[in-house]
Amino acid sequence: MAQMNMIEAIRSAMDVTMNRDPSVVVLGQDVGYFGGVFRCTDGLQRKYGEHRVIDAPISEGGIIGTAIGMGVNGLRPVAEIQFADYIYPGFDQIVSELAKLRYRSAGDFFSPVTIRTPCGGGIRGGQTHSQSPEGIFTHVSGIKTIMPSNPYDAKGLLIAAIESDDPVVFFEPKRIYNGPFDGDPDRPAVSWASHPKGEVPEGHYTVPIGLAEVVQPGSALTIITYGTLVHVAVAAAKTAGVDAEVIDVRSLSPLDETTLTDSVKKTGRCLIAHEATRFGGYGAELAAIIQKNCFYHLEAPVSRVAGWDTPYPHAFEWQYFPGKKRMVAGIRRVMETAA
Amino acid sequence: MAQMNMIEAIRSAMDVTMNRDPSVVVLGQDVGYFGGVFRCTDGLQRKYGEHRVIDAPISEGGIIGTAIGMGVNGLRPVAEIQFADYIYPGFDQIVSELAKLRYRSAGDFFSPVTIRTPCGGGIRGGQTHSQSPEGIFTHVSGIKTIMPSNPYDAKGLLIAAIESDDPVVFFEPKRIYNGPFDGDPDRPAVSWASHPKGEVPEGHYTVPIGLAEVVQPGSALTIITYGTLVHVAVAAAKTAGVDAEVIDVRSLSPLDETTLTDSVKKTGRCLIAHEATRFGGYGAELAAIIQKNCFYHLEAPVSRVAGWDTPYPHAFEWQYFPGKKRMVAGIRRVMETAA
Amino acid sequence: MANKSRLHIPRPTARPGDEPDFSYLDLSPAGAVDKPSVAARVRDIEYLSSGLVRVLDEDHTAKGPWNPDLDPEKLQIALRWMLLNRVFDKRMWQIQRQGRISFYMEALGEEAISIAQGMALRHGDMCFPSYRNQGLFMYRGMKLVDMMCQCLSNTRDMCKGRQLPIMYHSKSGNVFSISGNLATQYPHAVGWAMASAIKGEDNIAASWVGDGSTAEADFHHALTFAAIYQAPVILNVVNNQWAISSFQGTAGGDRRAFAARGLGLGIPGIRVDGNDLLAVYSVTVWAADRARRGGGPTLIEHVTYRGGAHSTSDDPSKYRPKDEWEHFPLGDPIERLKQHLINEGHWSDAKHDALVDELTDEVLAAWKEAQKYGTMNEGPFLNPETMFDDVYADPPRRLESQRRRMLEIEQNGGEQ
Amino acid sequence: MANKSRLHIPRPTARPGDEPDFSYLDLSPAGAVDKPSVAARVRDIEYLSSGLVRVLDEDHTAKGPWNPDLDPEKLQIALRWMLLNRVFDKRMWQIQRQGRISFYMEALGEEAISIAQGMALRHGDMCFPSYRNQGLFMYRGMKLVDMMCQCLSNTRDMCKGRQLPIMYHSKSGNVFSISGNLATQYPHAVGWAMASAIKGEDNIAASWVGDGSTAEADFHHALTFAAIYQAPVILNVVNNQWAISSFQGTAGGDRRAFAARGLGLGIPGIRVDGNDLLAVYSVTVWAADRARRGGGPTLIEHVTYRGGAHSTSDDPSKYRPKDEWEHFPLGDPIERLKQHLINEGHWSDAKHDALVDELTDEVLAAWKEAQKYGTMNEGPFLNPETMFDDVYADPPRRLESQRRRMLEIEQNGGEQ
Ligand SMILES: Cc1ncc(C[n+]2csc(CCOP(=O)(O)OP(=O)(O)O)c2C)c(N)n1
Ligand SMILES: Cc1ncc(C[n+]2csc(CCOP(=O)(O)OP(=O)(O)O)c2C)c(N)n1
Ligand SMILES: [Mg+2]
Ligand SMILES: [Mg+2]
Repeated sequence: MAQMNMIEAIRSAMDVTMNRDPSVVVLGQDVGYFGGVFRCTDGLQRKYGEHRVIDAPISEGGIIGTAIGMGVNGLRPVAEIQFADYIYPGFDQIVSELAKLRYRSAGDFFSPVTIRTPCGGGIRGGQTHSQSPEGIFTHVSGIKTIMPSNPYDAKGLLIAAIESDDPVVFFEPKRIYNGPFDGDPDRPAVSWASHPKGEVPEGHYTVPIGLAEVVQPGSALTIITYGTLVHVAVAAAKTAGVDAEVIDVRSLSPLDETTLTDSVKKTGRCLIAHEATRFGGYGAELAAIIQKNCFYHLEAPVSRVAGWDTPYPHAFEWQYFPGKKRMVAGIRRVMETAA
Repeated sequence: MAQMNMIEAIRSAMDVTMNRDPSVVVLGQDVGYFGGVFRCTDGLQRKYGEHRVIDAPISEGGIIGTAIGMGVNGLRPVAEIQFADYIYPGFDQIVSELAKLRYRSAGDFFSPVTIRTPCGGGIRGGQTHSQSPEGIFTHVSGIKTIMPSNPYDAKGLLIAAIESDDPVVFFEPKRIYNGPFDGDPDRPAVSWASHPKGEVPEGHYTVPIGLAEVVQPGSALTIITYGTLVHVAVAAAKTAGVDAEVIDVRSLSPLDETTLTDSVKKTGRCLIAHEATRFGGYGAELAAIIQKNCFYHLEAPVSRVAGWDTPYPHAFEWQYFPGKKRMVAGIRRVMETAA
Repeated sequence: MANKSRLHIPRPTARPGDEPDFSYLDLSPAGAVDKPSVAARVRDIEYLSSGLVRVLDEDHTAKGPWNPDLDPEKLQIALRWMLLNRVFDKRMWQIQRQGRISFYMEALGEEAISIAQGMALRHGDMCFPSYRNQGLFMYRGMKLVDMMCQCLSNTRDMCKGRQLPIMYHSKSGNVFSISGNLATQYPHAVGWAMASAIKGEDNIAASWVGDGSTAEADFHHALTFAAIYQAPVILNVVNNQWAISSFQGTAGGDRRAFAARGLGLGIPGIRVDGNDLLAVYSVTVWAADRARRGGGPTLIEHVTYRGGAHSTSDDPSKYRPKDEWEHFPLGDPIERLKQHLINEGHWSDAKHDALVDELTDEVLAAWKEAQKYGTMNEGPFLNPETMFDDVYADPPRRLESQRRRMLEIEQNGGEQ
Repeated sequence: MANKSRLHIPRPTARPGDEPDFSYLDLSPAGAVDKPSVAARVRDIEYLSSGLVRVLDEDHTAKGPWNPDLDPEKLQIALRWMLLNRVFDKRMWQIQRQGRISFYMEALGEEAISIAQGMALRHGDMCFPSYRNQGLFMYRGMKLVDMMCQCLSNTRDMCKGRQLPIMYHSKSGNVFSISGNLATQYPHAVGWAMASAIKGEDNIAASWVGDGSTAEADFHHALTFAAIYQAPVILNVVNNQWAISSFQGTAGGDRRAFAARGLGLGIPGIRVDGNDLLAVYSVTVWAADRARRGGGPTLIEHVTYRGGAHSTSDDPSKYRPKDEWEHFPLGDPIERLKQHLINEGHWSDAKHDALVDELTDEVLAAWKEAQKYGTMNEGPFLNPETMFDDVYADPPRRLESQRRRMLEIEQNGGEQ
């Protein structure tokens, strides 16, 4: 086992898969010689060469479009989109082609592309470096959508994604690249070193796609969340003094309904939290599923804490980000609702 | 008043606004000389000239991108995207630019673009002529999303959209262009002539954006839906013999929560229906809102009838489409749940 | 708006009722365009993008440096494939008109492109076609009955009923799955070619889009990546003068030939008479050779004409002269190859007619067989359960429960 | 993978530790490129895309047909603006380093472009800038203090705190809102220009992207629409040799000049010495004139060099030689104009130094003032409530309740 932050874990996932399988290639803007603006691919080009770690032009559509073609020709492309906010020029290739190729060709053709992209706010990135667009991908049949919350999962899930024959959009919450974040920006930054999930095996392992994880057991309330907010939820539950069961969804699609449902049936209360805009977000699906599956167990309506329905404003990042205060308020609301 | 089908009503909306306001321009593929593949712009170029009804190249991104620039220069562009399935190449311009321009410039710049696009299945169009992608637009702050279900609303809402300073994505359920459809493909086609909403004023009027409509009052159950399924819902309720209140959402965003909430508080049961893929769809948001607002009134979990989580298969259109059978089954499920 | 608009509006030379007018087409006589070495520098062969490579002259004689000197048997085979394409299309069109398939698109007048390029490429080369490349599927070994079964969405449909008619694919024939979304296949071809180069293989890729589709983003993406990585790929633009109701000027074709679109990226372009099988064959061999030797991509513009309606949903008499095709200066590719072979003494009208009859029978026989696997109204039917397959290699559980729910509803209205 | 890869990988001529090597740049001597009439046919002026229009020669003498013969006062003013741009950038960079703003981007070495083009355009012409066009905002009348307030997201920020630093806009100055998404402004400029033409007005539009951004779809969309409708627009590609860590060859720039990218669509391209204010001014006047007379779009490639880091988040020593800029053959635009003016007897080192001091004071004074409107840590602060404004002209109710909820939480943790 080694100590890794999320960047190192993600890099290690690519390293391990590239080492085992010569068909794995990496492409994206600045990923090669430079090693990526977040350093996730640092050293990979030196190790595997310019033909497997490819500096691509600034063309998200072209990166995804050509990656699909490479995948059809037997490679396993891992494409980096520099920021999730910049994935939209590649959206058509993802939705119309990558997601539907296997289906429309009845399984004769497919392309096992993995798209990695940093998402989320909390780094003073303003509205074009802070978005969490996972909700528009989870609605698309044919792709899988993942967002890890720690180095161990990041590496295990990314290896699983690269090895999967299904296309995967892999969101990396950049706020926690270097350490967990409890949602309070005034507290000093923490590193992964002190976190159990910062212990990461050096070699090959996978975290299976499609399983949620109970991060912390509890009996009073279930908080369903993912990405950065997992850490905020744990901290907020503590602050609120509520015995919350915190679940990290991890695999947004396919979704582990069982783990979620079992928990809420047990606790009878449910708070859903994500950083993305609330209206029409992924949390809506979670709420819709929980209220349906746990109708007779719910003592309060399923509640959501999410980004406001505005773009992510630079100056009001901490008013926008669903931090500890808002999470605590959300917990209290759910707890105070009379059963 | 005149008899109009939905195509005529939509055309009339453009005609009326172009006539009143010289800044209204129309652009899109085949919209000019030919009058549009669905004839929605037929005759407009002859009437308003090639400079206001513009044949555009096959470039959805270019159509929307240039329309934004035109809007910034004082025009009111109405862009047609030939099929909603082909809107994705323009997605970046919609999400990153059209939706955010007013916000990021603190109101100094905006572009009042309306994007019209035919959506939905039931016309044997296969997976690339049948999609209902409204759910990925409703999640985007800064745009409004509309889907009318009849000629009267189509015209009134389209005029409101064109006159609105906010960008609007206007989905036209093509299956009901020529007549309402109760979801049973084996029954002969019906025209709008016999439908009260086929009566449409010739001149200017608006249907305000942001208001749902109670299509049919009822006490046993609320069916919340929009587009083609409004007609299916009415027919299914009759077949099921259930006194359902049917609500046509019409304006998906902004959403008229009040009308929806009031109804479900009254009936105590709620079925949500849309043609789009279920997982992460717009129905999830409706379900999340209803369970929250009506928690103490619900006698059964909020249920959804929707397209399956697959692409829209050509051969199994009628197994995919949430038709009368499926709607009836959905109604029964909600009604049979013990209170 | 007080002032007069200054916007330039491109307009076709003729609308319904007008005399057809193709004076806008720059034509070179057969044999007039030089043939450079495949090792030529890009800047030295720009002339290929403005001239028009032609081999067959007005009198159907093959001439000039691009004459591939194919032997008569090969040409007879080529003629056969083109004819098969046409006979097949004609039959399928009628079948659609009879309501027995939901949709169809024909390649009328453009048959030479698929067949000549099919002949010029190697089997290991991968094709990323548009919806007017049915000839390529035929040439690469797809059985007519399989194509028909696809159009019928029946039990033998290679797409398992998921795609509109004509959206074929052929894994064994190395022809990619046709997409309804225009131009999306272009970057796939480039990516495929890049992978071929990465693997050190010498297979190349080829893709086709229409004149109208060049305006899409993916056209730019493909050219950009192809140029940067010198991908071994042939990028074809089939300029059939129309994109549904929009003439080629609506995609900027009246400003400069589509063949020139890659010049700014250093991609050589060749403008070829798309109705001249010999010329298309020849330029394709040249471009393939160049790509295989590491010379990078070539853009080929095929000047041709969409002889029929855009699709069975279209009515071109609404937007272009009815007799435009008859006036198209590059004629009919089948007629031209036929006359060439007759002139050379290798073919006759009688043989031709007999061949048409033979192919008509072949198509009819295929249609009879195809129907055995199911029609739109008569079984055997594909099992609707299969609609939940192949969404994923490893499907989420919710698809399984949706499958069950679908069956419940189909079987008993969901009452259980 | 047994075989050796055959993929072509573009590589810069020098990496850290290497000798800088600009031998790849095709340079023409000053005065060498002919100046055509604005009415010239596109095909006759292709040479403009491969040559390099230069006015100032090695000795800082203005020469040749493109010499705009600007009077010395104008040039002094130009020099002042360029210097202001540079002094401002330097100060703001320091301010970011001190942690007093969150981010910054400088235009070091590229100042001539914004200033020369600002001078060449009319006020009614609309500019759609990239993030390195701060000089354009200055030239078009934006106060330094306003630019600083934007960078501070303070109470006077024109963006009300919503954008990253440097994402300015100026309604009154006719400069569009800068987007973080690369190249998206390009089709906006074309659409704006189309609207100007539709309205029969003679205002034109101009837009700027970097070399790297030409690979984006919107570059293609803009060129295609501009060509088809002959939009009165100037499309600028600022080729500063780098796109973060990627050299211009990663966007295909080593295959052919960016100026040539529109040729295939019939859009003339001009390659200009971007560090020569006179040359940039001159080609811009030419292109603007051409557009205004209905001649359609022009693509201008400015050959320049990104003198500094990509942004405050970047460290270029990781990917290029530290001293590359010093070896750039086109020098420093400010230095060159300064020497020209000195040579002509209209300027002196002393005046220059005095001007730098004066501008430094001006910038300092502005910074003092700006901070009065709030800093990152000290008030006055923008009211967070305003974050819910301007999402819509006519906002949905849910935004109102979210605003209230936000206030509740800010005020009392949401306990009420
Ligand atoms: C992305 C996208 N936009 C629009 C369409 C609708 N459409 C189908 S075919 C067609 C015309 C294509 O013209 P062209 O590229 O010239 O090909 P041709 O039909 O002439 O072979 C259009 C607009 C589509 N299928 N995909
Ligand atoms: C759509 C999009 N993709 C990626 C980025 C990240 N990014 C910001 S600047 C930049 C480099 C741009 O280079 P260039 O266009 O040459 O402009 P320059 O910075 O040299 O002025 C990149 C990749 C972005 N902002 N937008
Ligand atoms: Mg065409
Ligand atoms: Mg650059």
